[in-house]
Amino acid sequence: MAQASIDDVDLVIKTMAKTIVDNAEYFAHLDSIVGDGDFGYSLRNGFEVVLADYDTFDKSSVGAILKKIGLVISGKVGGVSGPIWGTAFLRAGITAGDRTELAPGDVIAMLRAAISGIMARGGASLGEKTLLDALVPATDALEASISDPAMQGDHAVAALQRAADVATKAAEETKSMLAMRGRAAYTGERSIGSVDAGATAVGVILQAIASAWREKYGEGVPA
Amino acid sequence: MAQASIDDVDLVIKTMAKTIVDNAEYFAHLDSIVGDGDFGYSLRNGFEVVLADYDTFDKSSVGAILKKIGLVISGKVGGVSGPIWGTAFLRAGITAGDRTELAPGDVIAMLRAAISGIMARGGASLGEKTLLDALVPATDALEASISDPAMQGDHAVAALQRAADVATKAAEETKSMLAMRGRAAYTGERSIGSVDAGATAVGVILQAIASAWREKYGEGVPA
Amino acid sequence: MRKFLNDPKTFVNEFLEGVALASGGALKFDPRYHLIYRADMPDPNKVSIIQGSGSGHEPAHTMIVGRGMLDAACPGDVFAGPPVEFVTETTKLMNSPKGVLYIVNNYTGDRTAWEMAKELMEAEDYKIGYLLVNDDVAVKDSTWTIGRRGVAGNFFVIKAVGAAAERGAEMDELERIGNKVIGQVRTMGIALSSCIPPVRGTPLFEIADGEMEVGIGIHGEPGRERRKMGTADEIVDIMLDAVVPDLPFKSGDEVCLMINGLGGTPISELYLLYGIAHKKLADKGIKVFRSYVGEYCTSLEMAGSHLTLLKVDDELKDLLLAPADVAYRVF
Amino acid sequence: MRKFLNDPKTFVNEFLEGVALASGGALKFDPRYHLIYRADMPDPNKVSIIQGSGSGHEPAHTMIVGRGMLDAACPGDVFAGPPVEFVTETTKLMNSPKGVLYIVNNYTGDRTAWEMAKELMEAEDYKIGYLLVNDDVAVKDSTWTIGRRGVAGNFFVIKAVGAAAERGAEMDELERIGNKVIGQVRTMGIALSSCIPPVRGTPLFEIADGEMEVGIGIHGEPGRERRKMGTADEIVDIMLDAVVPDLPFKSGDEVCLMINGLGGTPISELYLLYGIAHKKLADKGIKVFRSYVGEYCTSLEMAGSHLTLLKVDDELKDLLLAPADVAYRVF
Ligand SMILES: Nc1ncnc2c1ncn2[C@@H]1O[C@H](COP(=O)(O)OP(=O)(O)O)[C@@H](O)[C@H]1O
Ligand SMILES: Nc1ncnc2c1ncn2[C@@H]1O[C@H](COP(=O)(O)OP(=O)(O)O)[C@@H](O)[C@H]1O
Ligand SMILES: [Mg+2]
Ligand SMILES: [Mg+2]
Ligand SMILES: [Mg+2]
Ligand SMILES: [Mg+2]
Repeated sequence: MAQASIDDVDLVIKTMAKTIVDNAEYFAHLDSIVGDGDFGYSLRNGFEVVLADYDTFDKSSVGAILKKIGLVISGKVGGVSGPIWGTAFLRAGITAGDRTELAPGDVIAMLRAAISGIMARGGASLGEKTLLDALVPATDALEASISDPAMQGDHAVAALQRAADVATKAAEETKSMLAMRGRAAYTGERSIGSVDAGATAVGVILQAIASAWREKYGEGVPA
Repeated sequence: MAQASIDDVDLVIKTMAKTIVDNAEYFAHLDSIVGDGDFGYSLRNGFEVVLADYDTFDKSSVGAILKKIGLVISGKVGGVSGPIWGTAFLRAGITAGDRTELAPGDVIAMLRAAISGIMARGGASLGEKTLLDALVPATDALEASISDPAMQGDHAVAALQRAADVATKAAEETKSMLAMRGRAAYTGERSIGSVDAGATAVGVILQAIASAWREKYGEGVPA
Repeated sequence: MRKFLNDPKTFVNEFLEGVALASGGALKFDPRYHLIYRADMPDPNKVSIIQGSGSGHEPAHTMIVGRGMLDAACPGDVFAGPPVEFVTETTKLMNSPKGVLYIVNNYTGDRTAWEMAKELMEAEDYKIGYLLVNDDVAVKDSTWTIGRRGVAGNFFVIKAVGAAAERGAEMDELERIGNKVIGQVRTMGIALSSCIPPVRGTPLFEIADGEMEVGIGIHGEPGRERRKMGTADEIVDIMLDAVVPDLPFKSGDEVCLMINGLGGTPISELYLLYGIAHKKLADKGIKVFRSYVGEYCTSLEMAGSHLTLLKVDDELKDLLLAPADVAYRVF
Repeated sequence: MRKFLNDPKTFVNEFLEGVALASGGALKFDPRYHLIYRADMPDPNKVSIIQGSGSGHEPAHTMIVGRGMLDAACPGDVFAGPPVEFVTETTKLMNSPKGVLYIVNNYTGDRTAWEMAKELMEAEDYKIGYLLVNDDVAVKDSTWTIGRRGVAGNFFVIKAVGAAAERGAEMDELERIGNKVIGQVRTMGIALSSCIPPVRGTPLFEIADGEMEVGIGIHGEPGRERRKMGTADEIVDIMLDAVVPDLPFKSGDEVCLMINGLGGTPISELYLLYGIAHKKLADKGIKVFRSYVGEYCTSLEMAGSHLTLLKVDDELKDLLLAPADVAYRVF
């Protein structure tokens, strides 16, 4: 597996931001079923700024980029999503530090830092019907792929796709969960039967990143 | 043609009151098309009291009965209908005075007094899409029947039916009129195309009275 | 039915009882005449001021009974003026040697009731004053309609006259002040939805999503025109274009600007309209002396708004700022 | 969409500008942070009090900025707590040597924003006080939810603390008073319709005619139970049965009774509920000290109501009756 460069970070961030802006209504709709319907719109408020200002960010290191994004998101996004997504980027950025290249292990460490940041900020654990229920299994899958020789294609195209597919499936599985965090939690039993908006968003974003990655680096070695 | 007695007045009043109470929703519905939808309910407020208290009214003369009804109606009915219907009964009652029997000519005089009372109180003339547009032609028809030998059956059963039919038809014809009085007038051109609630009510009430009359006195001489 | 109700027939008396109970003794209630009145009135040194239109326009008029406003209100049923008996009984109860002032909104039903009552009471030597409110420019005056309706501008008439009455003004003085306000106040309304009279239980009419009713009345009467829904900017233009040239309001004038909610429109939207109207008036050189944003005269749960302008001078400013206490309050 | 709107994205800033323009200079507005603040604040002799939950609950909280209430409000978008930056910037602007008091409604989004801001500001040596409002008994406290929501009871917290701050009380005193109110206030809500967030343009959920949502939240979150529509008497029983035993409120207690409208319910219906509740409380030996009927904390145009009880003693009575001036007013 190769190293990821600042250029790759650009691609991931822009793909993510564009996906969020494009899917704002869809995500908000999901949040309206048992939540309050603001999720996609809130997130869009922040990622629109990221998209618009990205070229002016300090790109001297991965850490600089991600910390800046964390500040924009927690500054501009309201609701529970601002602090949670903002914290995730901040922690990932702190972990990346002044690196300008990321090894696969760095990416995993950054994701783990983001996850524990989210847990600390929002107090949620796995199985409580939040975005963690997609993000954690996807990170586990990515980590497993890294140490799996069958997945060692160029640039981890297949590994990323695998992680995205795990996220999508895990998001679907939040359907049967009882919401225990966020506004959806107020509905108790009635939250069962619909997917979590945040988890679904994680799946959709990872799929978009996996596609963009494949477009850039071609098909990986099939699993 | 025979004289009408206090007993006959009882029948007419009770039939009228019952018809208004039974048709309150229908009349209110008609008023809601271009008016404000209160007409039937307002009228019911008064005629319910008439029905409930009728047996306690002073029945020493036709005038006493009708003036009392006029007071109840203008006292209990809100909107434009209270003053208008109240005035009609008051004026008819004043015209009847202390008679205990009414000749056909007396009935016509009472109706004419009611009509000019309504016109004085509400300022409306014929053709302005109000209850006058049914009441006036019905009164004209009744007056014509009285002097028409072909209609001289017992107790004016046919004459009354003819008046009711004229009212019903005239009410239907208010459809093409532009409302110039009451709340319906605010809608201007848009009042054209639906019947006037008050005129329709006059038709429905007269039909009920004609039926009750026929039930009491049998078929009249056919025209 | 989407309403907090026990029985539509007792609706008016049940909410009026709530108003009286909420007042901590300041207001009394007589269910026979839908009557809410100040417990400390009548006062021989004060003209009594009373009103009663249809119910369904709350806080008008039953929730603006109190010091510096109305002394009593005797509304009819929802959207029906009061029966004459309500008015005569209220007049007797509130009688003062200085007289009883009727403030009447210009509707056939209201006028016939109040004018009949005035005749009856004057025949018994009561001293009755009379003001007729007709601020709605949506209705063109003509020889055959009864003329402009009284709508949200009624609030200003009561406020000014109520303040003056509290200071002991005589009847003719109150009529002068009231007619001054009536001469200088104009209103135009737009509705986005219908309303549900309790006795009826279903909407009085329908406004499709994407449409609006221009020149709406406050009894669910349709307005003069159904139009495609506009932006807030366009809607304020429609309202100002109807109101401003009518008086006309001119550059250099000082005004009260009221954005009245019809019952179902959130106050956030009313403030949004307010901001737009305030700026457009400033562009015309018309200065807002004071703002009035909220529900003053509603049509049950109708979504919509009236824009009302009142031209003010020093006399009216003073009366409008005078203290008043009514059931309708925040603190 | 049935709304007075130009663009859903600028909705909050447009109505806030209206609030500022309507204030005649008493309030200022900074669109960058959805910020409404008193022009005469900060004052070095007064703790500054600020709040910001989601928008869509007006008059809470932007229309209750003023003397004796909030010094500033910085809401988020409709139904979303404010971004952290709004809070930190508002704190800097309103900083006083006596400190800045945050009054926060208990929602994850609000709490994370205000708690992050508190950490950030304290790291820069600002003096920050903190009150968490959680009066909604519809949500049972548990180890895994964040606990009860803050709803209409928030008004009483701000009123009491605001009055004390105006008299110069120190931060710890304000926190004591605020927590006393929070400890004694309880709310339960019922909705009859949904609401339409401007960005969405359609109702957030559906309540069929003939049904009601018991335990509704103020963000359109469904409540705990959908039931067949009841009479007003039955509904008041449901609300009192949830609220009264919770504190519990007991015979001999004196209370403030608030009937809060959720935005689309006519005030006549609110007074009808008030009357019923007042009488049922009297039957339980609970005496109403003061009534609060109207819109205090809404959910856009939702039809529905909250019933709030606050147990009062002499200290709270005095603070509740102290004068206050806010944008949300009648006269
Ligand atoms: N405490 C929490 N920790 C982690 N994620 C959470 C938490 N609460 C909610 N979420 C996630 O955020 C999403 C909702 O976000 P958003 O709508 O912005 O929050 P709010 O509940 O304030 O409206 C949920 O679908 C869920 O995935
Ligand atoms: N000025 C008037 N003179 C005579 N009849 C009238 C007048 N105005 C209205 N009406 C009649 O009264 C009916 C409406 O009565 P009602 O609903 O009680 O009045 P409102 O217009 O006050 O709501 C109309 O259908 C019409 O027949
Ligand atoms: Mg949400
Ligand atoms: Mg009518
Ligand atoms: Mg009417
Ligand atoms: Mg939210």
